[in-house]
Amino acid sequence: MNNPYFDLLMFARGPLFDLALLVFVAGILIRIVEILVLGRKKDFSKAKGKPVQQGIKTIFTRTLPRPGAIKANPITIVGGYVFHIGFFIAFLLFVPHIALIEALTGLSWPGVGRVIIESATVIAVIAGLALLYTRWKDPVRRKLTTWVDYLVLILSLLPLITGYVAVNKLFGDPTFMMALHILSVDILMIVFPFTKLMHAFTFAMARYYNGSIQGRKGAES
Amino acid sequence: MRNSSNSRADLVQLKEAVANLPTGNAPPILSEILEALGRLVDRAEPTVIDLGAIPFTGGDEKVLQEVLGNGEVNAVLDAMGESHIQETGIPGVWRVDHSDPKGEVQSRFIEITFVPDILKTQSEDALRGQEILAERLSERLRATN
Amino acid sequence: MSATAERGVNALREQIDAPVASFFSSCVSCGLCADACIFFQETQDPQYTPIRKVELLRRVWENEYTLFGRVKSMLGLGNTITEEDFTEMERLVYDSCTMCGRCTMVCPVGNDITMMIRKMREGMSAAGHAPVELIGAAKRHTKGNSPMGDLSKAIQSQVKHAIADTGIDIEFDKAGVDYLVILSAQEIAEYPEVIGAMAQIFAKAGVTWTISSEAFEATNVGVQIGNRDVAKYLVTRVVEAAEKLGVKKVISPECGHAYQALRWEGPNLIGREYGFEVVHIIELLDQLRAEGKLKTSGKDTDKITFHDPCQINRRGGINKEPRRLLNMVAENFVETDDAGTMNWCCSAGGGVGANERAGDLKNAAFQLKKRQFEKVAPDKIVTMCAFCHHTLENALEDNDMDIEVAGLTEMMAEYLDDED
Amino acid sequence: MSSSPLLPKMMKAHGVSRRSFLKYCASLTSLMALPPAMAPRIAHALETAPRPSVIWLSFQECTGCTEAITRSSAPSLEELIFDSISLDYHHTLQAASGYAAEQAREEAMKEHHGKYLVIVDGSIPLDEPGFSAIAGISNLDMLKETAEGAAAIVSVGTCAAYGGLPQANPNPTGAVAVSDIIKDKPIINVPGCPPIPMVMTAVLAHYLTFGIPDLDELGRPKAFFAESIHDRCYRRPFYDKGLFAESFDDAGARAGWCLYKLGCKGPTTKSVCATVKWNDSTSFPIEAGHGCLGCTEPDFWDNGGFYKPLSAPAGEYRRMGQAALVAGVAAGIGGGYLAKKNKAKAQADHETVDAFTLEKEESES
Repeated sequence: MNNPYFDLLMFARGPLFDLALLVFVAGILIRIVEILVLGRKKDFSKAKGKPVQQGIKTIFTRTLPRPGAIKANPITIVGGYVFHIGFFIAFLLFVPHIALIEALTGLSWPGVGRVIIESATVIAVIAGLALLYTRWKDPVRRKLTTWVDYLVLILSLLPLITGYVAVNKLFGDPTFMMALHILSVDILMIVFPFTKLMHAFTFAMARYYNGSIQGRKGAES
Repeated sequence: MRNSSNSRADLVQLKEAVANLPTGNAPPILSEILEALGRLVDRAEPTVIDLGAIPFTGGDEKVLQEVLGNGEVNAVLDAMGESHIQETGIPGVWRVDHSDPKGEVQSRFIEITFVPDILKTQSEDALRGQEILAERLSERLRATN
Repeated sequence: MSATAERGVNALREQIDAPVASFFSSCVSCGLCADACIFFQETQDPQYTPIRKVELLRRVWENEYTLFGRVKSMLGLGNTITEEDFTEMERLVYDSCTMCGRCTMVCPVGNDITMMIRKMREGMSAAGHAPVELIGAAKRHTKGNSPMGDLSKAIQSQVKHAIADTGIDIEFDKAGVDYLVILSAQEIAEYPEVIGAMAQIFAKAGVTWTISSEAFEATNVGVQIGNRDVAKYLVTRVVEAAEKLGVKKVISPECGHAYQALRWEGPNLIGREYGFEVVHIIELLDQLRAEGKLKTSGKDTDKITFHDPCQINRRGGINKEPRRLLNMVAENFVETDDAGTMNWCCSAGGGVGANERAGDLKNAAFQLKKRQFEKVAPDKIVTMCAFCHHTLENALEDNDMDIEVAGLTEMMAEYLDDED
Repeated sequence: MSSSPLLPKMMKAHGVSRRSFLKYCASLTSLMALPPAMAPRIAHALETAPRPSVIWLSFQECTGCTEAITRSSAPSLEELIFDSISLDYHHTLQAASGYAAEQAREEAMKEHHGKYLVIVDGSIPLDEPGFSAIAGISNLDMLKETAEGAAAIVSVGTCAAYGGLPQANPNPTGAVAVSDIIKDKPIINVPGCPPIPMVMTAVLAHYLTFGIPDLDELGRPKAFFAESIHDRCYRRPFYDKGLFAESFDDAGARAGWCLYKLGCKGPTTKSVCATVKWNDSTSFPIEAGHGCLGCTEPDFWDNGGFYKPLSAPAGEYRRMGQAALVAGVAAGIGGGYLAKKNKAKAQADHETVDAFTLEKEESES
């Protein structure tokens, strides 16, 4: 006799994860290397500021919004922050996840307790739903948003929701929910290189270029 | 090592503190006991409540103890591990706690009855008692002869 | 040889590099750039969301510069660009963008959207979709020596006036001097006082300078229109004149896009470093101030505020200099909201001012400035770009607002210390 | 052959008082989450169960399940209960052997046709009958034959319930579970390697008193297999606090921290090990410092390694990851090269424009 839920879990942890890892890693590298190989022309203008330093600085400083920006777009900015922070707390500080990363890379760090993880998860999901709402309701975002954007946002929320349900045994068979959780992660990894999820990696390049362009002129960035 | 044992102690304390938080299950149990007492008085109908069937922590136990108090009878059974059978300060309401030979609590009950069955000598055991006593007497007789 | 969609697409193709690729890879369509845009702010029309204005560039990038996009195109899922697409984008790219650069500052992933608009205009202009007024200006500038046509006679007479007014001699084409002064057409035609102002300040400071009779005009409609061939042609005139005279430095005038064209784009347009340095007039004045060579006496008691030209502050890095200078001569200097790096555009930069079709949008955009000025209620607005100066003056008048507008250089000259 | 109840006699012989038995039944009732009033009924059912009511078949097994029940030096009540109801046919325990033993089985089957309970431990090899046979009868035949007249079957241990260790990859004997063969009888699975003795007794008691208990989708009595070990683990507070042992001998391990990272399968394993425990409630594997292996779940041998964290990938991820690194960089360089070529071509195709060629040609009208 087989436990179909366990079989699904093993499929999600086994062959499907392998495939997802292949697509995820190779896809991301393709996208990044392709940009780097393209390169840019040497700038002949005489630099006034320090382009390289400011480029690197901007990678970090652009994390904070300009004063007043929050008032104009509270849901997008606050929701965006909370979603990202919550997502990364749940992803990177939950010990079973650390164990996964350790298995993949050999890197490991201490985790935090369940109260923090679960609060972060709940808050991130609420923030994600708020982002979804504003995408749907706000005319600016609605006009910019493609169906893939909606899909990607929903796919990003699924691991949080399924993970929470599985760990807390809210409903369904916990093994099945765990299988769904890993399945949702596999799917997220597979779509990652083909969608705007790539910003998770390319944002640093974009901010660097922005900072270095402005920095050359001695302008703020 | 010191740190980890400190944190261990902290955690054990924490664990106990959390484990002993009252769940709020004591008051409904108490009203159930009152009702059961009514049945015992009216129809001599006993009731057994299994405290293992619901979440019931040390905190809940404390509430129960505060309300019920201690009564007149306190018996210890030695039957494959100890059992404590105690009449509470409310006559007709008994605590029956079974432990295994290692002393781990196996089951906890509240019995609303005149006397818990487990206290009574079972007829099978009495029969065996009769046999044993007879044997001992005859042995004694043999020895004196 | 004429403009075609194909030529436009090819021009877009030429513009894509690693920064562009990283920008498009990073955009999450958050829409935060919308609120940074003066046109969106004043119309609340989502079509003016900045990132939407570079959609064609994005399509070329996706179709031709990504492996996955290539596969998509091969499967027939690519999104090719047609003549209609260019037509549709024209008003977004030219009428509703002053290339002010505010969107570049707020993008959370750091996309330089303004730079991509500049690139977008390469494609638009090559496809024949630049506004006719800008094309006209380009023609006049190519044939003559300024976007207003031939200003040779005008400059001669304005310099003569300045000499007469100040009693200081100004020589054309004088070799061996340190600085070459270049003006904007707007200054020559509308605000010639700046010539005398510079003459007085430089005389006091002991700065040696001249004006080229061949290349005395610094604006570059090629940069506004977004055509590097035209821009290169125009900037080459200045570079050649400056190198011929052998000056150490060229002074970029109080003009926003001229500063961009001359200092930052120019070397890349001609593909080499200059044999001279470019400084903005305000940078130079602040340097003279620091060296003690620019001294003033007395202060203007009017309530004065300062308007930051986008291309000089936000996209040019000159922020503190004008404020240090202004504080020397203004007793009652008050900043508007968002002043400095995040100042709002005068409403007509980036070629919008010349574009008649964009008139309504421009007026709408100015309402934001109007509210800001009303809040501060200044007697005088000082700026360091002749085109901002011109735009504000006209817009204030159109809106029945009685506020004087002045150039910073003139203002400094007015309070120049007379003692030796 | 007598079918009079044996348990009271055996209790008497071993000096176990009926009071002890009642106490045991009370705890058993509580364990099964049955109403406390049921305790006397259970006691009565166990005491009066006719013998032989049970035929115990052992197939591809290690005797661990039998061992678990009879492990203690002092006779436990579980042992007495099992002995009293199932001794008639049990290879390991019965006194008779050879033909006499088989005869006992056949007689019991005939006499109690349709009423007896079959307990099976061990899996059944399908590849070759000779892999496991008793008295010349293959396990398959014996199971089919015995099951035919059974009222119900209890598959004791993970081997009988789900195939267990014999079925582990590559399953050399073609081992299957009882439920893979018998489809027309109620089957109660009591998995575990071995199952907890008290759980076995409780299931038996429930069967004798009330019939087949409520089963989950894997045929396990819900009373004992509804919650995961993780849910009731005494180390759970450490999991919740994020404190994990990194190796079996580190300070964390000594401090009793969670064993998740050392491969504990508690979160996906349903059983009452953490509450009922083993060896007269002395301990259970996690309390002894080792993670749960997940022995009450199907395929537990093949579910990704005993010492790998549950969250770690279970497949060929290392090779895949390395391949992805190489392929990604190579394809990225290729893609970048194509992009550069595209740009170079565009630059070569560039038509130099001047102010007079910025307009479209007047369309001929």
